[in-house]
Amino acid sequence: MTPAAVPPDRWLELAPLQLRDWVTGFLPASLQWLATGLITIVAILAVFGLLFAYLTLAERKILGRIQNRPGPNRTGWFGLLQPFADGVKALTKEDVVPRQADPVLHYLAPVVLVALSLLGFAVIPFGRHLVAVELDAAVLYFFAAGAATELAIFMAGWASRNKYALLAAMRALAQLISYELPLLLAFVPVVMLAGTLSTTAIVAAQGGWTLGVLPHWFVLTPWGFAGFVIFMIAALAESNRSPFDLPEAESELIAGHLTEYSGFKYALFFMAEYFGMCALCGMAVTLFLGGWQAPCAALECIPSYAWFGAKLLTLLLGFIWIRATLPRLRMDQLTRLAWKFLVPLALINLGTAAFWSLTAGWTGGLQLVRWAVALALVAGPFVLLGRRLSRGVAPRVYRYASS
Amino acid sequence: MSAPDSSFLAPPAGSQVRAVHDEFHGDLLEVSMGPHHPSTHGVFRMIVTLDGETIVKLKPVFGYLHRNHEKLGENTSYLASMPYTDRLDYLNSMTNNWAYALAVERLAGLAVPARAEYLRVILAELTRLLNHSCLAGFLLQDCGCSGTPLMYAFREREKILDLFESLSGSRMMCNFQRFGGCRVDPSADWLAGVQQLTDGYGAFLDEFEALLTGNEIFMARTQGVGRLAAPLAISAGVTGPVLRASGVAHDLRKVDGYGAYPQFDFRVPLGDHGDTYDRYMVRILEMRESIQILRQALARLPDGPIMDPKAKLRGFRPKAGEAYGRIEGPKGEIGFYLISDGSPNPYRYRVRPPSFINLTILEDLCLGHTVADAVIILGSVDIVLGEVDR
Amino acid sequence: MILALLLITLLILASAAVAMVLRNLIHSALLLVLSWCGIAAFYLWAGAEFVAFAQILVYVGAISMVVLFAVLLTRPARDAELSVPAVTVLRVAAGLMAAGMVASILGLAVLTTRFSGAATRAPQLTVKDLGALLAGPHAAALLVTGVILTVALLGAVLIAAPAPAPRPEDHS
Amino acid sequence: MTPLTLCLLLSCGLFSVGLAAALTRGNAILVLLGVELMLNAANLNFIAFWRFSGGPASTGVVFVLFSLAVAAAEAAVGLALVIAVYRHQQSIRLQDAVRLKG
Amino acid sequence: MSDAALPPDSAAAPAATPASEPITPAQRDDLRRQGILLTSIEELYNWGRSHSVWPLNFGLACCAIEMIAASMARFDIARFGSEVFRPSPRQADLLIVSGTVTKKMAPQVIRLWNQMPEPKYCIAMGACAISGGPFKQGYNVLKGIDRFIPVDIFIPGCPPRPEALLHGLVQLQAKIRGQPLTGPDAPRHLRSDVECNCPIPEFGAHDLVPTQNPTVWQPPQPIVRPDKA
Amino acid sequence: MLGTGLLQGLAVTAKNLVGSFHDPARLPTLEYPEVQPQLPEAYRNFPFLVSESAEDPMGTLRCVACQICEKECPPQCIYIEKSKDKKPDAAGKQQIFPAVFVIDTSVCMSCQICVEVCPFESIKMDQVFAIATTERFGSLLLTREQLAKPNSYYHQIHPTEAAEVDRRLAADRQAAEDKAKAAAAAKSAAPTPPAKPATGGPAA
Amino acid sequence: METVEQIRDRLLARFPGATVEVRSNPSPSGQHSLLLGAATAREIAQFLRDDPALRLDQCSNVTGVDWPEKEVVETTKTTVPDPAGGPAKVVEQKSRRLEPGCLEVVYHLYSIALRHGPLVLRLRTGNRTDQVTLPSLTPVWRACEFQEREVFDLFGVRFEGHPDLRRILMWDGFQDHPMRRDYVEPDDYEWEPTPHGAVLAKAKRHYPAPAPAAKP
Amino acid sequence: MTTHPYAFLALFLGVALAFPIVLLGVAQLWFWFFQPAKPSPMKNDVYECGLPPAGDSWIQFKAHYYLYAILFLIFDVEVLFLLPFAVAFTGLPTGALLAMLAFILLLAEGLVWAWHRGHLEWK
Repeated sequence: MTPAAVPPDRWLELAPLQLRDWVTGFLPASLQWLATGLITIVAILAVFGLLFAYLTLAERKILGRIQNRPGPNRTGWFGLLQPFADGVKALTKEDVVPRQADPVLHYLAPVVLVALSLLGFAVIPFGRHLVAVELDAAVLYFFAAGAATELAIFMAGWASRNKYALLAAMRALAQLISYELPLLLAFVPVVMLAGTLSTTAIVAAQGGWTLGVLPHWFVLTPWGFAGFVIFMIAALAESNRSPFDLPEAESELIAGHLTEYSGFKYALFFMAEYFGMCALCGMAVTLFLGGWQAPCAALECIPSYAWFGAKLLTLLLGFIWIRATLPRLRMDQLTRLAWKFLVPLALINLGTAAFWSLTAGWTGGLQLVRWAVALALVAGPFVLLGRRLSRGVAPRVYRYASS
Repeated sequence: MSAPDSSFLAPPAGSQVRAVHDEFHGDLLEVSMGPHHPSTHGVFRMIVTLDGETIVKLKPVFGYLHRNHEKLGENTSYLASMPYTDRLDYLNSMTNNWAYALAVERLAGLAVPARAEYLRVILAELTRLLNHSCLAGFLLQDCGCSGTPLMYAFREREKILDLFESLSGSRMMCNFQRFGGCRVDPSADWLAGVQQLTDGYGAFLDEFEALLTGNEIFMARTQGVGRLAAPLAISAGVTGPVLRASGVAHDLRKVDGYGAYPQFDFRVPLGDHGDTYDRYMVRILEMRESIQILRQALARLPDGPIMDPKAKLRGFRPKAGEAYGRIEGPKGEIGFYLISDGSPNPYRYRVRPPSFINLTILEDLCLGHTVADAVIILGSVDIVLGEVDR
Repeated sequence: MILALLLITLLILASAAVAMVLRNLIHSALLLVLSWCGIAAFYLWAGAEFVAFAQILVYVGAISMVVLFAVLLTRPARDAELSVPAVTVLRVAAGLMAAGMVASILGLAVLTTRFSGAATRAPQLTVKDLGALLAGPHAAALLVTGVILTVALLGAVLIAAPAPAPRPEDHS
Repeated sequence: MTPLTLCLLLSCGLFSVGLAAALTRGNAILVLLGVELMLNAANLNFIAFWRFSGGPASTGVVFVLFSLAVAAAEAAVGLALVIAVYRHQQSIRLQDAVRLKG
Repeated sequence: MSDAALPPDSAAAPAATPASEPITPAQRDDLRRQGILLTSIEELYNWGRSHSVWPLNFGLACCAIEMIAASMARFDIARFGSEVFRPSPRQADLLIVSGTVTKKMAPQVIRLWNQMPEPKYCIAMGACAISGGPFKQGYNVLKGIDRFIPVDIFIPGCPPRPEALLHGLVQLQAKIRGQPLTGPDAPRHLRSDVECNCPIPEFGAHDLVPTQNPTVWQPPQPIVRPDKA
Repeated sequence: MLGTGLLQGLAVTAKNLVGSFHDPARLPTLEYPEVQPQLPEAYRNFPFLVSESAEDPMGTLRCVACQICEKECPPQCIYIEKSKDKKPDAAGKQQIFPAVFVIDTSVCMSCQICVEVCPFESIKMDQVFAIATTERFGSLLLTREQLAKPNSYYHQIHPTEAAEVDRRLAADRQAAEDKAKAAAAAKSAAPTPPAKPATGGPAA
Repeated sequence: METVEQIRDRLLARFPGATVEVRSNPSPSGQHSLLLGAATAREIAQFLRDDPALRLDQCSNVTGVDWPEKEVVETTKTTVPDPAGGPAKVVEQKSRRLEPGCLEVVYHLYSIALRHGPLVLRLRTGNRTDQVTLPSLTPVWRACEFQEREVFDLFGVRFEGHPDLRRILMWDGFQDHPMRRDYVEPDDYEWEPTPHGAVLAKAKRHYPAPAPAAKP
Repeated sequence: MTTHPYAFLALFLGVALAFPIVLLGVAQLWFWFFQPAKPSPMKNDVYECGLPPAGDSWIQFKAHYYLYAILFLIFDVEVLFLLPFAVAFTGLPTGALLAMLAFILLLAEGLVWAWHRGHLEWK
């Protein structure tokens, strides 16, 4: 956390930290730790709160653009105030709790969900010096914090005492536990190669460029790419986004576990979904996309947090794009995809990564062999398992009546 | 369906559910889907009994949009029923109009000039394009696409509606056909507009199919889901694309050869599996055939009057008798059964609603599938509540 | 430090105790999850970072799921099932007495024992060390654990999975 | 009172709570949860001793890890048993489970 | 249609309803007296909820298709921030009664309305929802949803064009912006003395019982139209 | 291979996303309240009554209260009361006029049957659709005064149709005039007919 | 397809004793129908479906028709020879006869296999009050399932052998059969701006003293 | 105040919990001051597609859901053991690697077994 020696031309890089230290400098030393912590947290809350607000707007606008319409554009300039109008509305909207419901759990569910989805931000390095807390087991912490979100969703569904909500709660549990595993398995190769569970160290391990343009991000290796794809699919599922939005499948279960939530509690669920999405994407950036590292040496002058933000936004855009395109999976297909495709692939990917790690010394022609073997190890199982997964599903040829 | 006739004819008995159900599986959950449910396309209701998420019993409930269409038809003149038919299947007012006009023409023995017959074909095929596009959009919406296919379908629908509007004056409720012809003669501009739409529609279909037809998720969701065997489909009176998706070559445009259809060259696509995917694909392929029909109709549209000179607008009193007229609507066989007692109002006015009768087999299709499947099965049957409940 | 420890103690004991007396099994399970979180907090307090997060991952993320599923799957049709019948009042008293006795004996033992070497700084144990330990000296134990886990998986699935066709001998 | 004593007291309190639950509650799931609590109490001790022993031995931590695995296995099998019993008896009360013997 | 195309006697035409003016100067002065804080809260409140009117995903009949069309590319109700069609009444602000309400459906519609949290608005879209429309002489058709629930905006038409629905939405936004936060003119959800619940009629042997809710619906008195003596 | 269909779909949506910024076909949205829709000439919403002059709409209604539309209206949303007295119409003929002419737009289904059956070209379809209102009876029940719109307005919204109607009416009037003239010529001693009111004629 | 008469003859030969009449249709559509007796209707339907020459496998449309009791005024002209030997006098005698009402169910049958149709079947109940039972044809064609329920709901025909005869469009507690000609609508009249006919009568009943006319 | 490394996490958790509660509290303030609560039996009834709720939704569920939980639990623990090993991977002797391989294979065998028995299918 302490700013290292600052080159004078990198003041932008350190500006957030210096601002923070300047503020805390006015406080007595005994309070400085607390103030620093609070400022960090408030900064995270403010940045991601705003990001949440504008992500909802961006989602609505991008969805609109994909669907050939402009989306919200009259609340404020270009509709920029739309999220705040929604916020005001949600804050003042009556809060209805069904009388059959379990009131305590009904209240706690959104609170716990938001709190837990926020916790993950603590270990994500947003920039070269911007990480809230450095832990030795940071990645594990991240997933431990995320592991409990399914409990909150279950609480929401169960406490509502609504049939759709309960069905959704069961779906949510099965879905989240099915995808937690590929999510965990997908980053184990990264840990193997980086040799650490600390996020800052993992980012540092991806530093440097070949020829100044080819970054050493893990996603640019065969095992890293496979891991990244598995991770992103699982992240989509973990954040209940389309095509994995079964717990809140509108055409099937009304609003799923949210059916009985109104007013700001409902907004909190939304917030949690977006926080969770941001956190998972942030972790994906950290683990596979080189974190805050610039893509080529020449672009290092742009502050690291900008790179992080750009990568994060790209992934989020991908989420929105996917949401606008793909239909929803069915529950059995969803679990099948997790257990019969992603988990085996992730396990095999462990082997690929091990091979990659053990052959780190190969050079020259052997380097080509190394790439070929690794690619085969990634593509072979993908093709085989994919064929098995999509068995019986194929485009068809149609005939016409003879007369 | 290899079972003997009597067994598949019988509707699935709900009382057998408990016997099938394993006592260790947990409680059955009875969920009411509808009348307010995003996927029931209106105010339809299904009482679904679930074992886990598997449907063991499904009872449709109708009547939430029962607007006494037939009673009103018996209390008003023949002409006044025409705008009401617009509101039956409110996506396809043109074909409803045509079916009603056809029945009245049969009843009163009116002839329709050739130009009007061609015009009717053009409008019916435009309606088919409109209906099938919207259905595909709604079906994919039910599959969980966040509106995108529906938006694209409605984008094209607006183009067709523009044509309808500039011809008949109204977007949806065209009230265009008259007994013995059509109300307005289209201008050359309008026909050029249809030509333009026809030329551009293939590209839209290509885009739509690129969007989702080959999509693995969509195929996995729909293939093998809700299989309908041909004997059951025939016995249950299922008509239209649903029947053809089960492999029965039955298209009234070919079978009855009404209107100007015998003069056109088109094919009838058939499905081999009778599942949801086939029902979707048969409609997509039918749209491509519709484009062919439109091309031919536009090229050969004859000149001449558009109304039978014998036809009367006011004081229309057909002789006593009865007639049943039917056409191939986008949803299936839409028919009107009229009994005249010589008065200005029909004595009996009956609509044969394809959506309603196609729903007979809904429970058969859904049993053993999950809630998610039931939603898309319902979507693939393609119902419009205005017609189901009338 | 001590204050934090006291807070954690309070959290663990209170939530565990309340969880154990609640009637509603779902509430019990969720409170127990809180208690497990408290234990994780204790591990963190003690400096065992990896174990703390592991505790959360396993207990809060996974065991709680199993428990919740078990509660939901075995949900009695009649809520009255949970009421304590009169016959067992005696048992409850006996159980409480036994637990109290164990608690007092253990407590006495703890209080009277003098421990040597109270370290003020937590020993450093990185994940890397842990990995080396697990793969090295404790490799045999690891393999045994793997066997246990696999057997548990097979056993639990076999026991819990609904039999495709119940055979008559299953009913003994 | 040293922190270690406090930790041990906590552990013994937790153990007693678990024991009391296991002994008094008729509900099989709660009994299992009580046992889980007792296991956790043991783990608390391991960590406490590891923390305050001052020595380099990290056996405590490794042991807790193994204990976690065992607890998971126990929970899986135990609750599976509960479900199996429930299937046959339609009850999760331990008194009813006695009938399994016969 | 531009304003110029309006009839010359459009002063009597419904386009110029008081709702189109957000807040009258008199009201503003009144509010200023109550304090600038209240005024700004009110403005913020009204601004927020008027720009975030989420409709219930609820279609009844023909008008529902035009309602859907209004949310599609050509018309795009999203521009007003209202494309968030919520499937659950708990999260919806606006009930668009889009189509014929039959007697069989009426209790369900009213229940949905009751289950929506305040503040909530109701648009009767199309002839059927306003008065039963062309089907009003039928045995199973409710002659206007305003018999049972309070309706904010009536949009005539059969079905109304999507633009007409957008116009109705704009009218509704204007109406919302004109609602004071306190005082006797405050909307019903801000006043403790007004009951917001609408009783649900029962299915009788021949008709709904009762056939209307007198607290929200009375026939106009005296009768506007000169009748045959 | 697994996933190609998904990628194809993603490509389509991406094309539309990009296309919405430069291709008007991919962004067909009308900014409604600012941009009014281009209504086709045939568009119909609610009926209105054609009056010959804009200055005196009530005096120059073409409607003669024959009540055919009232009878033929499928949803029965028209209510007409005939006047007790007569007054001269555009052609100078003494006609009954509607004392009360009410259309309940909250019932009207815009079917145009009233227009089709009207033998006097006096009821036509209007194109105003933005009439959403907060009160039902006060605003949606259109009286004679609200319904009457001048012929010029008719020309403005349906130019082709209105021109044709005017031509037809003029021809009818001409025929009537010729007939009258012929009758007058036959009766050579007849006095000159009364002067026609100047209000008539198309106001194009 | 064979003509209706041929079918009738074949049916009579196959089912001796069954009631099969041809009802001719004077309208240009020329869709004549067969009136079946209720007793053998189902066997005949089964035969029509399975007969290789007909194979009427699709029951397209099922509907009811209500024929209320009708007062028929018949004028009989009798030539009375004049006893006086003059020209025979034609005496017109008017007799009023009450034609009994009935409920009729009409089935439109088509053959998908052989592509012909329609064959129109009619079944009639004894009267409109208590003898309203007819055999259900649902066991022969599944298509009748919902349509017969609808006929039951709207006309009040009871179908014997129907698997699930409940009201389908109206709610369960509803007691009338609204499509019958003599159905009286519930009086839920409040106020209508543009009343006509029956509504006007209702308006006068509800507002006996209308407001004074505000004539311009 | 010591800067205990985990105190920040506690602080973060506290603020994270307080954040939604404060927001909900603001909403509550609004209801206190301006918008009187108007609960009613109908409004506060469970939503069921516009119908009065029939039957309880707290029912006993299908046992099959449980299998996923068990599978997940076991594999979760496996990942837990994998992590320290993965961290130490680069410096490990071959014997340790083989031990780990055996461990993974053991558990993969469990997966394959469940796959073959059809327990991975959602029913």
